[in-house]
Amino acid sequence: MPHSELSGAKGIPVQAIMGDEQATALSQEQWLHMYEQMLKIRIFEEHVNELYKSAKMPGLAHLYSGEEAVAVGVCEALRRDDYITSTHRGHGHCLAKGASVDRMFAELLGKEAGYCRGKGGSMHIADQDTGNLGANAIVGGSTAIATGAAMSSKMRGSEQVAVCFFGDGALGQGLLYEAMNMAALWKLPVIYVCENNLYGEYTHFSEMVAGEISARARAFGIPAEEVDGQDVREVHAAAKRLVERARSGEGPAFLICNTYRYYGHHVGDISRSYYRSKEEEQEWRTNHDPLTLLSRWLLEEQGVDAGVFKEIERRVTAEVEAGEQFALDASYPEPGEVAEDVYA
Amino acid sequence: MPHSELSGAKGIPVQAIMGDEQATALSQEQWLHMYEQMLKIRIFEEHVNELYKSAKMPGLAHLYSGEEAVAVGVCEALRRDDYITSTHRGHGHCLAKGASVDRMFAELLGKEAGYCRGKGGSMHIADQDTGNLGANAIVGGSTAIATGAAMSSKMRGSEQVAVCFFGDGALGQGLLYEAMNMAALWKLPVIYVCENNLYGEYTHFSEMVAGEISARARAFGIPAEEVDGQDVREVHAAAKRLVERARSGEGPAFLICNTYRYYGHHVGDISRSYYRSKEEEQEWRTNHDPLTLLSRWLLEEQGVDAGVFKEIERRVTAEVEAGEQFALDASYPEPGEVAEDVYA
Amino acid sequence: MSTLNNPTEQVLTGMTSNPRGRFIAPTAGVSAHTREITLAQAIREALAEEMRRNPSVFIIGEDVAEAGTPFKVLAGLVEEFGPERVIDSPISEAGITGLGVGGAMTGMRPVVDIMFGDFIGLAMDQIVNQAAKVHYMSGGKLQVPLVIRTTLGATRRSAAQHSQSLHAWVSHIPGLKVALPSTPYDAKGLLKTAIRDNNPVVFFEDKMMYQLKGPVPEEEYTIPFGVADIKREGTDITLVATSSMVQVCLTAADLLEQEGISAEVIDPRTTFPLDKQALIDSAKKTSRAIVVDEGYERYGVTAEIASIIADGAFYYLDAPVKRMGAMDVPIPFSPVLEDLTVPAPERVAELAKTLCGR
Amino acid sequence: MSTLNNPTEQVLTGMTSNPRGRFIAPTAGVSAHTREITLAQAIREALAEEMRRNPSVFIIGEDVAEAGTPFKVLAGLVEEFGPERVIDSPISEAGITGLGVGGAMTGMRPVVDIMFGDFIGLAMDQIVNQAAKVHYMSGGKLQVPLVIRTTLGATRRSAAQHSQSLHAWVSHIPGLKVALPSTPYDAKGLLKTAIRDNNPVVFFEDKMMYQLKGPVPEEEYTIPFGVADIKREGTDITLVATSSMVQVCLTAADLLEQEGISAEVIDPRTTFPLDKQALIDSAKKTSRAIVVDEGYERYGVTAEIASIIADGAFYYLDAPVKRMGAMDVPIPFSPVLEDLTVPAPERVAELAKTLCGR
Ligand SMILES: Cc1ncc(C[n+]2csc(CCOP(=O)(O)OP(=O)(O)O)c2C)c(N)n1
Ligand SMILES: Cc1ncc(C[n+]2csc(CCOP(=O)(O)OP(=O)(O)O)c2C)c(N)n1
Ligand SMILES: [Mg+2]
Ligand SMILES: [Mg+2]
Repeated sequence: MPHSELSGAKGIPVQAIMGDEQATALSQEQWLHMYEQMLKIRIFEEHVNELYKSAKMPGLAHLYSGEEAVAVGVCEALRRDDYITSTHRGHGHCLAKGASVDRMFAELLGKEAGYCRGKGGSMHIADQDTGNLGANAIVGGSTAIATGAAMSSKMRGSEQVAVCFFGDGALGQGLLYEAMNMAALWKLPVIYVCENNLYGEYTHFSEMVAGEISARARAFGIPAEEVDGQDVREVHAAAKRLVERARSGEGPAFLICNTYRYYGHHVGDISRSYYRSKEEEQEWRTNHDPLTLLSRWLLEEQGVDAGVFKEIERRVTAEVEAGEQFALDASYPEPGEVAEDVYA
Repeated sequence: MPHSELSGAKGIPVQAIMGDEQATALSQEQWLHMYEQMLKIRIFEEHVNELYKSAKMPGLAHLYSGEEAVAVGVCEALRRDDYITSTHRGHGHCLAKGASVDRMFAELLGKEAGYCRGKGGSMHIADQDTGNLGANAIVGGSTAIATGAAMSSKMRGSEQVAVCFFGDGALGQGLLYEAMNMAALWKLPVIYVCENNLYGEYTHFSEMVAGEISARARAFGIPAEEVDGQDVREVHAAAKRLVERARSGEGPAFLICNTYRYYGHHVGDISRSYYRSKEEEQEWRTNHDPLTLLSRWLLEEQGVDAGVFKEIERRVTAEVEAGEQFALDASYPEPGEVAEDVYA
Repeated sequence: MSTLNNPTEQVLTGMTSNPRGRFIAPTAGVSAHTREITLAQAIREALAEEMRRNPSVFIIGEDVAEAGTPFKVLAGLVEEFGPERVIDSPISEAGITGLGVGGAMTGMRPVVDIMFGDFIGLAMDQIVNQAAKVHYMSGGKLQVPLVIRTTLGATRRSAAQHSQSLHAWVSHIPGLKVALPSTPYDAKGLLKTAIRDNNPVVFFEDKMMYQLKGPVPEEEYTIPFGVADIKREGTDITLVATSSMVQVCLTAADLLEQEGISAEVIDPRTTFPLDKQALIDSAKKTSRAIVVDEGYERYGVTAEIASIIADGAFYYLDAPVKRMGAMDVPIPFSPVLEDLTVPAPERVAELAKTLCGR
Repeated sequence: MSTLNNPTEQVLTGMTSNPRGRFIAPTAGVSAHTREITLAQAIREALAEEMRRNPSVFIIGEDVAEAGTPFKVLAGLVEEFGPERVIDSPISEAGITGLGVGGAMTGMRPVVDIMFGDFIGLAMDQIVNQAAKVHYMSGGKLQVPLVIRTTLGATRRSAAQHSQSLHAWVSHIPGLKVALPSTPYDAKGLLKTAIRDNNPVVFFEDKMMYQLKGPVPEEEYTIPFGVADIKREGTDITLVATSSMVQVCLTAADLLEQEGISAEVIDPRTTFPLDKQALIDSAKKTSRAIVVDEGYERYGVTAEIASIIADGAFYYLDAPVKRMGAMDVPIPFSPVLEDLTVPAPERVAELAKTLCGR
């Protein structure tokens, strides 16, 4: 189901508008929607990898595969006009917030039809229409921007919440602490979502992060929660709670999602044995895959028919393939555009 | 007693070289030395204020009066070759670490005989001979420098400890957290001494600091202690413990000293009622004065004769007055020096 | 003793007897209804007017509210607009700049106060990699209507970390605009323009000039960016001067007049957009030029402007274009040294005489 | 497809078929015992030799140890020197720079690795307000023998925050030295000099040039700072080129030769200290000059050098000194746009022809 069809239900807490029974019924649809969103990210990223390998994509890209439950679980707790800021590993956030694959592919290929007219590329996709304030290639670079968006929302009384996605690596950037301090002081509606995928580039997070991650938020009086970032139900439940808390004026929160990237730091990082083992990778793929975890639960405990997943996969694959073809066929920007958009 | 006469005793733990009785005896001498050091800072700062008011000092200065127990309590726990980094409010640290008043006055007046040949001024006094790596006019600017000095000490195996003095205002600077993270990761011998004097310029710290100060260190796995910064005995005991811990390789520590500045943010800040009350100032001066607290204890519980304090005061006053005169008589740098010392 | 500060000064308003200070008549746009106000008042008026006009404008910075900044420039604003719009922040230059960027991207028009220009080093990533690039990187969709107000200028006896003029850094960066007023009139008109601009603008105020008085109309006005202003007309030599150096050059022009040399003083007012044509035209007219700016000389603003004139007026120049910036040394504390580092009227006049063959 | 990256590339070593790449013979100091090595190898050799020579030299940065940086420039060093001297840090550019300053002040000689030059914005306060000023502020007592190695250069399809050449910022600051090598030979000799220097040196490597090969002697050598190198002699026009632009200008010189124009290509190698005399002398000889640098053009390195030449060679110039920097736009991702932003040999040659009246 396309993202927009659910937006009404997402805008208003489900239980508030219908009885418990209906809520469960809609929930199943919601979970299937989340499955679809996660699968879209997964398949999208596989295509990105192929585009790289076949030399059709300029530059590099940082794939989100394996971490889909984080972006989707969080973004499904948001209104369309809520804000997110994203990272160099941002395709998942962008899609989860509602962007469409065709214009994303176009952006990755540097085409005029891309979300940023080809000027941003993989590391800078922004989509104002879905509240995506942009991916950021400076690690930690958007922590204050998200906090500023939350301040703006509070000033304008718009009840928008801002979510700041960042990796474990961004815990090394002082800016995060400056931003969290102000968010806490002024009770800003911002959720800091720390995607701990165990590595920053080629270094394990334990070599870069002293102490406890959650304590770093609590030190500023910000409540912190930690969830299994592979389990979209867990992520979503926590996100929903924290987002609603923020929306109702109770201030910022910090959500640690433990997760794993299946591919290398970027598409070119294919010999990884010097920093992590094949066994570790296999263990995550086999026992902690977000798609498998959700589909198994829906199949086994929610009685969803296996055919439903096939149908979703067919639909998503078609969408992604069509989007990719759209982008391949699209034209490059005109040379004159290089000097446009420098100033508003 | 001039600082240098005690340096032997300070270099080696007192108890290690003599019996308990003698230790107490020397302790009294040590306390008197600390009293003298604190008094020297107090009288020095009063003269600085007068130099400002009589238009003999260029620019402004941030007086340390009221906070003397912090600098002295901490620095008396250090070896002469241990490092400190200091702040815009740095005269106290500088004197406590062993600098002499004459060359400090000369620096404040922009004279050639100053510690920095007149190039640094109040906010940049450095004194390599006593391990003072310099005052810093960038709030929080020396947090990483002190940490780097600790790293250097560890690399060189010199067993030097670095103390980083900073105010509550520096808690707003992200650099502090970047530095603490690395200090914790690598167990560096650095002590972060947070002088919480309740204000950063004209704003109360509670408006600038969310959560608990001590939690900000603990979040990085750094042990934090909090002491009455007006009680030099408390400061010194804690500093000694933490410094020895760091020296023996057990890593960084964080020491919060609650204190108060008697004067304005700088010498020109004389109408302060819009940000703090006269009553509050009076309360600190009356009931929390570090000199009074120590002298009363020495008088009442250690049986020190009142005449001793008179004698100290006479000596210190003479020293400060002579130092000031030295500086007033000293010559300005030659014009050609402006282009010297840019490169080593 | 002129090298020392005024001992009764209670706030950091700069020297009351600013050695560079002198009355400057604005050269354009002044109506009959003018008053004499200080540059600090002009800034305050611009902010107050724009905050009344547009509720999305707000101020954030260290000690901007009750204290009205250490320079007292913002005194009274929190009383009118409340602490929700005049926000005292922690000492977090990078953080407040980033908050400003995020606020600007989402419907607000933040004015971020960075007390001393020396501190922009702390915020350079947010200014340069974020604010300056968001509009372009998003293909023109997102905008960052952000103003960063900060200061420049030495001779305040504040030493190496509180005296720099670092506007060359941001002038170098596409996506930013940079304004640096030299009179109360320009300050007010340019700041209002900055606040209404949909791009990030870095606005440099000379901290030594806050008490400088000048005529400012009662009526509302703005000054467009990219329009240089001839502060004094002349025929023999062009003195291009920015910010604090405008007064230095006006004084130099007085000195030169006594020698029979007619100097034109022209102030670009914004380093970007830069009114290249006006600068070139002036140099073509006079056939000689000196560019004076308080930033460090090497790789500084004087280099850009000098090279533009040397190129654009190549066939008209009777002498090489000369530059005077701050001496290339960290700014020393000692007054006897510090005063040597900043271009002085006598030195400008001396160089001008040489160029004119006297 | 030349606008795309090499798909089999596994590390960020830059394009293997660097469009700017070509063999460059070092013009001086090469002995009989030379080998062809890449610029990355030259850097690595310089570091290894200096680390062997002086135990106080160490490296700190993100992914510098086992990973040997994303560009693999440091591969193998941790194996020889251990993790105590090749230190993987958290992602804390300001922090590691500050640690470097503190280490340098207390007896060590740190080499801080800032992966992309774009990230120096995060560390500007530590570089400029601390490292650059400590020696001066302390009246000459403290020293900061610190090297900051970082990168510059676009056309890697890395977009606006990973492609900038920001060396103008640090060149502007007294107290810093700035080196930017254009060949493996220069890279090795200059880096060894940087490490032995008792001042903070910011060392910019063109990330697209790491795989460029060139002759480097087996024997030890250093290259003094402040000595420009004529990469190609010529008589009709001077092309001043830095870093990545040296090869662009050498190619342009080839093109010009076909038109009968003899271009001299001169590389200052350090923007500070700057060998002004050599640049002026070259322009005096040829009577025409273009300055080419990959930083943003406005208020960039080209402005300083052009204005120095326009002044110093004023009476010898037959045409205005021209400048070519990167286009004044944030660097776009799309290859068709990005390639337009960097000076290309054809455009340099075109401009040179115009200046020479062809
Ligand atoms: C300020 C900054 N420093 C360094 C880099 C280079 N870099 C890009 S991604 C990355 C690792 C980030 O790790 P993490 O935040 O955990 O995100 P992940 O890649 O694991 O999703 C680094 C060091 C950067 N982009 N920005
Ligand atoms: C980075 C930076 N921002 C702002 C300032 C201006 N400033 C000087 S002192 C000060 C307050 C510092 O407060 P605190 O750290 O508590 O030290 P205190 O003055 O109370 O000793 C400020 C904001 C500065 N010097 N550096
Ligand atoms: Mg990670
Ligand atoms: Mg304080």
